[in-house]
Amino acid sequence: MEVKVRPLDCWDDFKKYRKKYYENYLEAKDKGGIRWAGSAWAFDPVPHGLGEDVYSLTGEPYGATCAFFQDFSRECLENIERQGVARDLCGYMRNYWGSIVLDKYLLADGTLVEPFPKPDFNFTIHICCSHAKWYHFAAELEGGIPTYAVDISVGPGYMLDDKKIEYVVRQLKDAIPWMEKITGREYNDELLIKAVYAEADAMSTWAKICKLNQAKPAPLEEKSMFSLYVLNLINRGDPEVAKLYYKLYDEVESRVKRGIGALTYEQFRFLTDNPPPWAFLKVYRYLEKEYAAVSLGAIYTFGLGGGWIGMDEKGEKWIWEPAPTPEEAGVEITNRDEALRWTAEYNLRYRASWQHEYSHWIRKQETYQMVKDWKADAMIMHLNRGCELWNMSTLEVRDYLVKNHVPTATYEGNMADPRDFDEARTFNVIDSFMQSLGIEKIS
Amino acid sequence: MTVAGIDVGSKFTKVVILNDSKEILGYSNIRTGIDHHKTVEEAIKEALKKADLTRDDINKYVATGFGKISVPFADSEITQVVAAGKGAYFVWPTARTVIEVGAEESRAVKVGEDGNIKDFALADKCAAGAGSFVDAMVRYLEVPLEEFGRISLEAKESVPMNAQCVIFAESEVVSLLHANYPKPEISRAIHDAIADRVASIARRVGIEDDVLLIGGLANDIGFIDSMKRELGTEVYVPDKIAPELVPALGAAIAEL
Amino acid sequence: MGKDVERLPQIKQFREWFEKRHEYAKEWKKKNGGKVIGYYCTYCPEEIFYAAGVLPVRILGSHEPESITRPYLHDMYCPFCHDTLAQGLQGRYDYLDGVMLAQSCLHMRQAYFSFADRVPNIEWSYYMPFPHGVNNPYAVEYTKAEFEKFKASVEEWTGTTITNKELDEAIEVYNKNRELMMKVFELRKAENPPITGLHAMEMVVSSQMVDKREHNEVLESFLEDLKDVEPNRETGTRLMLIGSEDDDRSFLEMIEHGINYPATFVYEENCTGARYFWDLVRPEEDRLMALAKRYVYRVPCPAKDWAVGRLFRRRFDHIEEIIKDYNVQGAIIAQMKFCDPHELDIPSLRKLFEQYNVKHLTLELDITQPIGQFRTRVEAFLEAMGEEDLFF
Amino acid sequence: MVTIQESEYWKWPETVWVDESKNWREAEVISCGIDLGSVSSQVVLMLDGELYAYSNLRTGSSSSESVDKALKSVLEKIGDMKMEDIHYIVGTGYGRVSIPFAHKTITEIACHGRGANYIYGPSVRTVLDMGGQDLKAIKIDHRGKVVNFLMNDKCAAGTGRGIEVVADLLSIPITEVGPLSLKVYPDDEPEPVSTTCIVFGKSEILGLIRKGWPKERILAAFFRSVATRVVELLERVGVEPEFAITGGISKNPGVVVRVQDMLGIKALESKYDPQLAGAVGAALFGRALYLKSKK
Repeated sequence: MEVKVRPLDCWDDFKKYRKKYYENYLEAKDKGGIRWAGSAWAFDPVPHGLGEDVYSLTGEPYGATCAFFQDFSRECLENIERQGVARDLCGYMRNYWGSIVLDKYLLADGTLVEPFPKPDFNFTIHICCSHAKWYHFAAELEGGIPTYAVDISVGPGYMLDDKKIEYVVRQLKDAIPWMEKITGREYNDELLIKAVYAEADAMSTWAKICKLNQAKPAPLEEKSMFSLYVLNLINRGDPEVAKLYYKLYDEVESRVKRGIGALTYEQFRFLTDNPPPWAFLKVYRYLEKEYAAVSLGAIYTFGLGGGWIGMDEKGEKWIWEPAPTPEEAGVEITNRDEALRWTAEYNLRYRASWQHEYSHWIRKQETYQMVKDWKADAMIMHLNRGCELWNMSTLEVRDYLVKNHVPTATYEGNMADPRDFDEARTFNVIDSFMQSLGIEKIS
Repeated sequence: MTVAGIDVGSKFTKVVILNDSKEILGYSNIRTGIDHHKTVEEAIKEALKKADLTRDDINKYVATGFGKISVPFADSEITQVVAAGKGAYFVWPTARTVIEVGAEESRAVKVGEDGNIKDFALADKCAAGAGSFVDAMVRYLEVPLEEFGRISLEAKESVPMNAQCVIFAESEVVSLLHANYPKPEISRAIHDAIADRVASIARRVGIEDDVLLIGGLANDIGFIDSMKRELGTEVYVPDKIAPELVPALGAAIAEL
Repeated sequence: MGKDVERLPQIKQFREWFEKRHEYAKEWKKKNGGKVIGYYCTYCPEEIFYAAGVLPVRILGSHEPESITRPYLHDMYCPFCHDTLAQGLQGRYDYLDGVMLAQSCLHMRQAYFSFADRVPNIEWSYYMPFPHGVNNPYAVEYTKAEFEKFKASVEEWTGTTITNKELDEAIEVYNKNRELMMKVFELRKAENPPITGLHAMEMVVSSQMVDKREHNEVLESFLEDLKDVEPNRETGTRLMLIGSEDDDRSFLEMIEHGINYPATFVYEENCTGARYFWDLVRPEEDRLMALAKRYVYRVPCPAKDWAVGRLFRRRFDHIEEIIKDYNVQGAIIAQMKFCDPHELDIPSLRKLFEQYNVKHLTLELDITQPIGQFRTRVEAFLEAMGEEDLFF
Repeated sequence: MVTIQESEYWKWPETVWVDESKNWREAEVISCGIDLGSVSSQVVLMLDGELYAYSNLRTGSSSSESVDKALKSVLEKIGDMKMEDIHYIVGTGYGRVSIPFAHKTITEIACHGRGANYIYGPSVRTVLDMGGQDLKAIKIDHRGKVVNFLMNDKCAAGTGRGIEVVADLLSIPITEVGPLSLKVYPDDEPEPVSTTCIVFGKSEILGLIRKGWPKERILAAFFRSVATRVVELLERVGVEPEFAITGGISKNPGVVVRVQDMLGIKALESKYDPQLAGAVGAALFGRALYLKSKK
């Protein structure tokens, strides 16, 4: 069937926001503001309490931007390897370090600026084997930037208890005086509370948007989602971000009502799992053009930026329903303790990407349920050499999907190291997969 | 109708000519030169000669293999996976697990009782180059290829070797040579290492009898022996036709 | 008349336990009728199992090439997790009743889950959340809370209740084992250490395989006999081994016996060596708190060693002490292929060594070791430290 | 069944040489260095630390035979010298363990360091040696003693062999691949093929052949990646002038030129064959060891 298509109206708003984000970090000092760097998973609302002129640089999205601009990426990777850094480490991290060593800073549009703007402090979390050590080494490369990492490795949401939440909250509490000391600023709890509300709104709204993509035809395809979900990874504590997601929700909802799709012709619906090889998004374009195949999303794009109910309390079934915001939960946040407690619990419990690394089973359920709920015909997995965490369990999941009659293909690559990607081999996988399923090329 | 299946591989180009009743009229297998188009022409010419046919007798051409784009006049193209599956199903209908080992690429295809492809796996980055690894090793050992397979059967012990990377395995072979290990042991070590790596691809789709081995390396009795040991099950090789011709055959069948 | 260490019965015993670990466990089961648990990471509080009458044994690899794990674990995960899972899938651990992991790196994590799911004889498995942030002040309390749940679960599984008395005994046995092995290590500070790194590895790894009571007995007589051991080999360069699971005999043999130049390991900073046993449990009224402190405060695995507030690595402080105490001249960094936590420390670690003028060589370990290439690297490494008189 | 190995493009010429102007009978110490590599074997004879004769042959499948052959060919060329006339023999290289009559073995790292010092003079501080299997970056002092060295990690193994592989792939004699690759250098230099792994790089090269790239462009892309890998290793060990390249690779302008330009340093040149560095170093150590034993 022919499908009506039209570009997203709020596309430019998202592009603009992201562009400004990287500029703000660069120019922060001219305005007497504060810079901090950390993982996209760091508790972003917390530094917001230092003032309204506090600007962050989150490492993974920055690494992805580097990777997208292949030539700069190669330069980063080769330079950091010359420092004796191993090749198989996190791809984002190596781009980030390389950028520091080259003393070049990359803006969203690919413009390079010198020098690399140093943060006043690093504030991150530790959940995979790299996060805290990433910023530990970055701090050493930058000559000793104060660094604080919050250990959040307390297990999946459905197994949370007060002791575990307390463990995280207490680390967050200590972080505040630590930040005050470094920045010489007085911490403002009102700003923290505002940011905590904003975070939940933004993440739960993104989840609602993702759900709209269950419609046939799918109103969004994953390639554009990459530019949309990212705001939740760079500055979700900013109420502006939540507002943009409301706007996007309304537009996507109306697209669904009017049967507007992402592709002119939707022959095949598939899901992915890992971060994509950023330098080779042509993989998605190829599937669209040659096979009218739409990528509906991934536990990556959905799970990273979204708040979801996730595993049921028995740990048997994954529930792809948006997580409640404070209002929806009937909670009122009035002080620092409540705010920290909320953001800790919300993230630990509902951030999908923090759940599936505590067992193959969770990731199997999460993925399988997504295939069902989004009415996908198949799964195309990226065996991502660039990320131990995201690539964990992938082959077990593949085995599980195949046994449950979900056609599954895998291709090898690296989200942020172009040297690990073999184009010919990848397209060969895709063609073989489609042919074996009897899906004809449309061109 | 007469169909020619053309498999342009990285090392060899094969052609198989079939008629409606799926009888093989002719075939060829020549080294792939730098000029793929020229190679393809030669391969077709040779196959036609064997079949005692001319170009005009061919109704359809089907291309497969890594260089399939070098067959501009092909009526259709199919991937190696489908070619291997179809070819294998024809020469060995009870084959459920088809393992193809070529010079650069190895793949495993799960074929259903209906001949449809149920699942497949291609070599990961680090598992590539099995076939050409053998060439290099034959050069080091200075034994003819036929010998190379046979002597591995005479090995008394198996020397464990890094099985994940051909290049690294190669360095180890050199070390073994210099440590004056007997050639049979070294040959066995090499075959085991390749079998180990190829098996790791095959296991991804699951080992289900019959296991059929195709592609150039299926001519190497040392390799077949190692595969049997590695998989702990019988491993078959096509009897009707040379194992490296199966994908070209599969390509031809696709149009019949 | 001095004794030859190689001839000591205890060395033979350690080696036998090391080689016949599975036979031992099966025998132990027959004798005691108890359960045997396999654990994955040295953060497992073995004392709790021991107190419940369960024999905890460390799951390690066999260093043989394998392909059976490849459908479940991608190639980019470390040789150790492939090798250990392969042991389970091949039925080598068919006597285990359960498997346990104290939260560790991602590699071990997924090997553990595949092991628990796919090894048929596993009736009980336990994934214990364990803090990565062992350098933050709240880790101990969190750990203690997890130990409580863990203890309860073990009690439920074994149908026993673990009393304080039993915990105290277990702690005593384990502390004793730690103390004795520290004493043995103490002797390696000598100009001519009585034992090699290979001996030390077999001693420590065997302690992870057998009933610690038996191991303690052997250790005690071992310490006695070591008094009159006369080192009959040239010590040569004093080496420190930095690594993780370094239980590949061929690797240690190659370095200590297969090179043109003498060299001896005097300390192993890894989890088949010192990192496993180095710190003691300091008894206190709350037993689980005492245990929690030991496991949180022990010399950390690189996976758990990172900055909180100020930039430091606790493991590095320990390494500095060892360099001084053991008069370390060279360091072999045995880098498990794909092990990110270790790789993440290496650039800074190299700086540390250079600061102390300790020469260092990095070797990347796989399931099997390319002895040929390694020999060249190690030999050149040792050559560069000596042979002065050949230059005139 | 088809025979795969008919092309021999990877083969390179062998040489045997004697300095007729010297009389070995006048020498106080006759030392011999044997570098038994994975691809080639060199035997060097020195008279009181001065180069006298050498052979440079391909290594066969039996290292002991290869050594005998290499040694015999030198002695035959000299004519009247016998094994017994040699005072001290040092073995080095991959196969050093299998040279029965060597008095001592020393690694190729130490030998290349020492040899580079002789071939290029005492100003050499950084030596690059690329063998069939291994890449070595060696830092030496004014005496040619190794101060520090680095060898390639697993994923960059077989770089040297890779050149043979590519020569075969393109059916071009190994001695010509380098010069040919420079035809497009530097102006038309394409992106390098995979700088990590030669297996990976090879599959990329096959892709380029399929795309119909001209040989010189393919070779340029390949040598670019080799050079990148080499430079990475050199920078990790820290390049300090003077800089010299030993081993077979020094004869390949495709690598040498690119490495020099990327480093911004020119490699030293010498009247001697740099492929002999290992054996020369071994022979020099042989002399030292002999004199030491006499003390």
